[in-house]
Amino acid sequence: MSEYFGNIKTGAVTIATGMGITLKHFFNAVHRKGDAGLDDVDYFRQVDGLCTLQYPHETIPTPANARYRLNNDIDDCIGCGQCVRACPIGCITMETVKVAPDDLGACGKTRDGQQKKFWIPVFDIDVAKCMTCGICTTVCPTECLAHTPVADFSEFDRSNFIYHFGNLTRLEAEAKRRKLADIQAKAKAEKEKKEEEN
Amino acid sequence: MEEVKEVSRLVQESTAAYRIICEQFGEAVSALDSNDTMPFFEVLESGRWVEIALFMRDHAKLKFNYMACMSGVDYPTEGKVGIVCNFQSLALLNHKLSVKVKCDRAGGCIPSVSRVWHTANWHEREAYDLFGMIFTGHPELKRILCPDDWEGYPLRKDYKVQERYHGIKVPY
Amino acid sequence: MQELDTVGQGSVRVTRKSDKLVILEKDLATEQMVLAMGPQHPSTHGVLKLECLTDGEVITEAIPCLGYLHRCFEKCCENVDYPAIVPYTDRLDYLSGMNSEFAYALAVEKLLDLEIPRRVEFIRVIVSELNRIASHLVAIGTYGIDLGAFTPFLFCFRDREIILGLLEWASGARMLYNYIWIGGLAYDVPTDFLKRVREFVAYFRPKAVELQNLLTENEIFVKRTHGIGIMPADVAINYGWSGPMLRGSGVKWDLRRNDPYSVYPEIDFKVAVPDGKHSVIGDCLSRHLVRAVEMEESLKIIEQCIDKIPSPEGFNSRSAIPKRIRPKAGEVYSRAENPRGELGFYLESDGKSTKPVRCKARSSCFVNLSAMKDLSKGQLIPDLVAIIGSIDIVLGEVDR
Amino acid sequence: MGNSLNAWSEALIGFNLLGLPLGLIVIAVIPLLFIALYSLTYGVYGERKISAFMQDRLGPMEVGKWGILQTIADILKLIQKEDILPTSADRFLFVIGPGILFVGSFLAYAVLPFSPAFIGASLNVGLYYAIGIVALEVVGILAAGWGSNNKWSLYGAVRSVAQIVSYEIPAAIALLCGAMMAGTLDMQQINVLQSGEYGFAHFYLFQSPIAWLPFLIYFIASLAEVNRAPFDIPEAESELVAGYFTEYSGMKFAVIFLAEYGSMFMVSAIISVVFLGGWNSPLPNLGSFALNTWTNGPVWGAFWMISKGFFFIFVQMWLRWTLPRLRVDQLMYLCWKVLTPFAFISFVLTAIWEIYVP
Repeated sequence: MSEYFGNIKTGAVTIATGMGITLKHFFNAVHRKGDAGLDDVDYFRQVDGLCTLQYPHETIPTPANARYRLNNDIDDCIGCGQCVRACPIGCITMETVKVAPDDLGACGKTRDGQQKKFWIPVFDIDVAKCMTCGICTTVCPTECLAHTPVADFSEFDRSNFIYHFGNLTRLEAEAKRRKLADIQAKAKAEKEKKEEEN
Repeated sequence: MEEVKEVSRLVQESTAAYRIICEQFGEAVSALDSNDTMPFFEVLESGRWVEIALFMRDHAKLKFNYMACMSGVDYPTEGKVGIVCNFQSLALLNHKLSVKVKCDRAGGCIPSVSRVWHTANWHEREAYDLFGMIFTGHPELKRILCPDDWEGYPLRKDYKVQERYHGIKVPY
Repeated sequence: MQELDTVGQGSVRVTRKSDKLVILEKDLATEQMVLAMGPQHPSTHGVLKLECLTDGEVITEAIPCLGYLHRCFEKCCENVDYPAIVPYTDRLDYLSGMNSEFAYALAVEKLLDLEIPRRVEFIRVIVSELNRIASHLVAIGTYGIDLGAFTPFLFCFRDREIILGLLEWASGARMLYNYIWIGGLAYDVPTDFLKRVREFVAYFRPKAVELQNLLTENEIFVKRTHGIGIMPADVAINYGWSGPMLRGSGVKWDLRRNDPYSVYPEIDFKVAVPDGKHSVIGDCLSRHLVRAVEMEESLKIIEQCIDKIPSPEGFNSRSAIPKRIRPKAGEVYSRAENPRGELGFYLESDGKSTKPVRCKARSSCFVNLSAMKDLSKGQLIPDLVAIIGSIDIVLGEVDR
Repeated sequence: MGNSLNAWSEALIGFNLLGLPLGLIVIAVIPLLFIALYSLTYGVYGERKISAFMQDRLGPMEVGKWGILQTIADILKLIQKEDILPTSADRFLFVIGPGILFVGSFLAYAVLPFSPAFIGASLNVGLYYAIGIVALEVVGILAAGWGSNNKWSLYGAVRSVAQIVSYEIPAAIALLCGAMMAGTLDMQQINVLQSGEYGFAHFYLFQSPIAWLPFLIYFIASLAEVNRAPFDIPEAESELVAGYFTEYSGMKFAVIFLAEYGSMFMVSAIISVVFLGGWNSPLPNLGSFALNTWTNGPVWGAFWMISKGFFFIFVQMWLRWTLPRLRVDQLMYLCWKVLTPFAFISFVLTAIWEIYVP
């Protein structure tokens, strides 16, 4: 019998405690936690009150080192292809054309002064496949491939998720290829000629 | 320094445990591979595996009551598939030992120890699912992760994925 | 008084009245009903399917059907390099990615015999304990939902959100971190990180008390979980249970203590086991209480780690990472204490390739769930929900 | 006051247009409109906001200022939804189920005194009728659950029937205590008997030292009768997906929802009529501040009645967002082993109080 009344008593007391807690939160709803980022000094200043944000209008700031959308700065890319090999899921496709010797100037240099030796007609990243592991960015020698803190990049069409970073159009690439082939053929012919002469 | 001592203790304990098993079963088990990372022995007569398992679980100086893991492994060079079991005497003697049991790739059988350790039930189903060895005496040996009508055993080294599954293209 | 008993196959209900049998109901044919619970059911925590054979609301048998989230983790691992497996391990137990990475890194480091800088070890412990708290918050919160209490769930997620923010700050991602690398870390933690973690610990303590008052001590919650799904210790060990599940059955077994790795031997913490006063040992409530106490212990571990961590001067988080990871031929089975139990990795290397020959993840949920058939026998449907909730499964880890 | 009692409703009954008893229709439409409006505003939007604030969330914010128009958007969505009729369902029961449910919750509004001048039907057995008509909901739930031909629905329906039928006993006995104190079953009369210049002191809750017990018992039992948490086991979304309305969609679903909110207000109104003076102002006359007199009257009456009802609905929501759900057997334990004995005790004590204490 005492257990019976004890149960009723603990039931009533614990239910009242719980209701007290929810009521406290109900009245705390006049405060808002706000969208302070973790790097703000007073991140933990307001601990009570509403903690959600209205997403598109207010956002939690993403830290600068956040790894979300993959971006390639093609001006710095030397076309080494390490990222393609490193990617565990193969979401990067790359095609390169060797730069003809007289085009080296046109192809330019990277930011730290390294001569680029490849045209990159195709540098496609399928960000729908990308799992933002960041392995490609660690192998990149020029640090041109990087994850940006842009987290929200939804699309209506799946094909829009394939980001094209190539620095040549298809026609240009064809021209460069032909040019290279010509030069190579010429060089080969010259070499053969030389050999014949010898 | 401490790391090395720890590892050597592991090997010592495992060796001691192995000796007891070896005394009992002699020819049925291979010599202990006393490496630093995972000391193991192999059950050569796979037909006696359940007997060995029961002995390992119940012997007063072994008490391997806890099967931490059972992994199916493919050995294409030997033409075999097998299981690697990691045992520990949990909360009792705390020593560890690993056991390998192998069988032929084509239609090979390993006796099931799911009645010795309940946990082996699902591990064996998983090994069957992915490697295709038959566990004789298993209460319900059917696929667990793949669908029941899947073809082939995915974790074998020579596995070729099927083209279509119920009209769905498989390699996407 | 009247005495009821049943004759035959439940077809007639009779009562014995002073040596005379009186037929109460004829042709009372009862049939067992097969109830497919899941894969789309609110309380199977993902895509688990339970085939329940029910007699009224009583479950005669519940057979778990898995594989709806099978992503061939092990096959993937055989095709990528050792460091590239790390992001895949995040996706095993997606609620505690750090712990999974930690377990995997430990396994490969054991195979490579690597020496890890102390600061790396401490940071690893801090982030994985933070992740453990986050994971337990999800476990406790969703357990509340399973039992019908919605509010604690959102309180839990509010606090988990802060942890995810902290981990994002450190690693760059919120759930799938790829932070703990083989032999080191992707980056050192940000400058103010440890200070903010300390603030979080101070913030979280009163919130945990509030959660306890709101959910754990609630009489309805206690009544729903007390004495439900009891698992005796020896059966639990035989089933290969680990983590909070095993401790809930009263076995004082914690890999951080009993098979110590990293810097855990230097840290003082308590292995939580139920005392049997508030709950029956081995029931759902014990498992819940173990998780609640473990959060508190994790806070203590974090505090101690912040006190002991070496200074960042001259520290390079990638200094110990080998250029090319190609372990010598051999096998290793290494494990770590995950929020859900023992996460083990069995790795086999042939010594030639940079890819493992075999990489098996021994997932704790998979093993814990295998006892479902025994646990659910003769329980009511609401109790079945309570039991599934107390196992705290993550289907990503069960199906791999 | 006696003359003005039911004045509006009597006038409305006599209101004929072209031989049509338009007044009767108006009387029926008023509660219907009330249910619809209140469920839209307070029921849906209010519940969402209240639950959000209790859970540290913002709640609906997008549609209109502070999301006020959210329910309009919801209705538009519900209207557009396909009205799915499962092929294996029992068509008749499936369709009739929500209808019975709604009618069941709506019929009791006939005897609710909304103000000193308005009551749909001033029955002399009003309270008895109100208790009885609630039981009609069981039929609707059973029809919906059985007709859906879904195992979860069936579970929900069977649970619900067991629950509602059981909880009617403590609920009825608890109300009987109130009826005993009043000496009448006429809802309007019960209200009249609780009016007086000391405001709340005349309410039956404060009229006897044990009235809080039937009050509490009825409140708890009424939660179970309208399937609100912690007794929401017929719809228990974590166990039975959605219980008896798993298969419903579109407007049928909306009707079930409306019926739920309808009965929520109904039980809240009954408890405030029987124990808290219904349309009587709780404010006492303080000397020259005749607060009670100032705040009484037909319009004030409607205000007090509705705000008392809303207060109890708030408490229902508050409980819902605090507590876990009971199990079926615990629910029955609570009913038969706790509430029913205590209801009997309070019944006897009230009787003694009424007989021996003037």
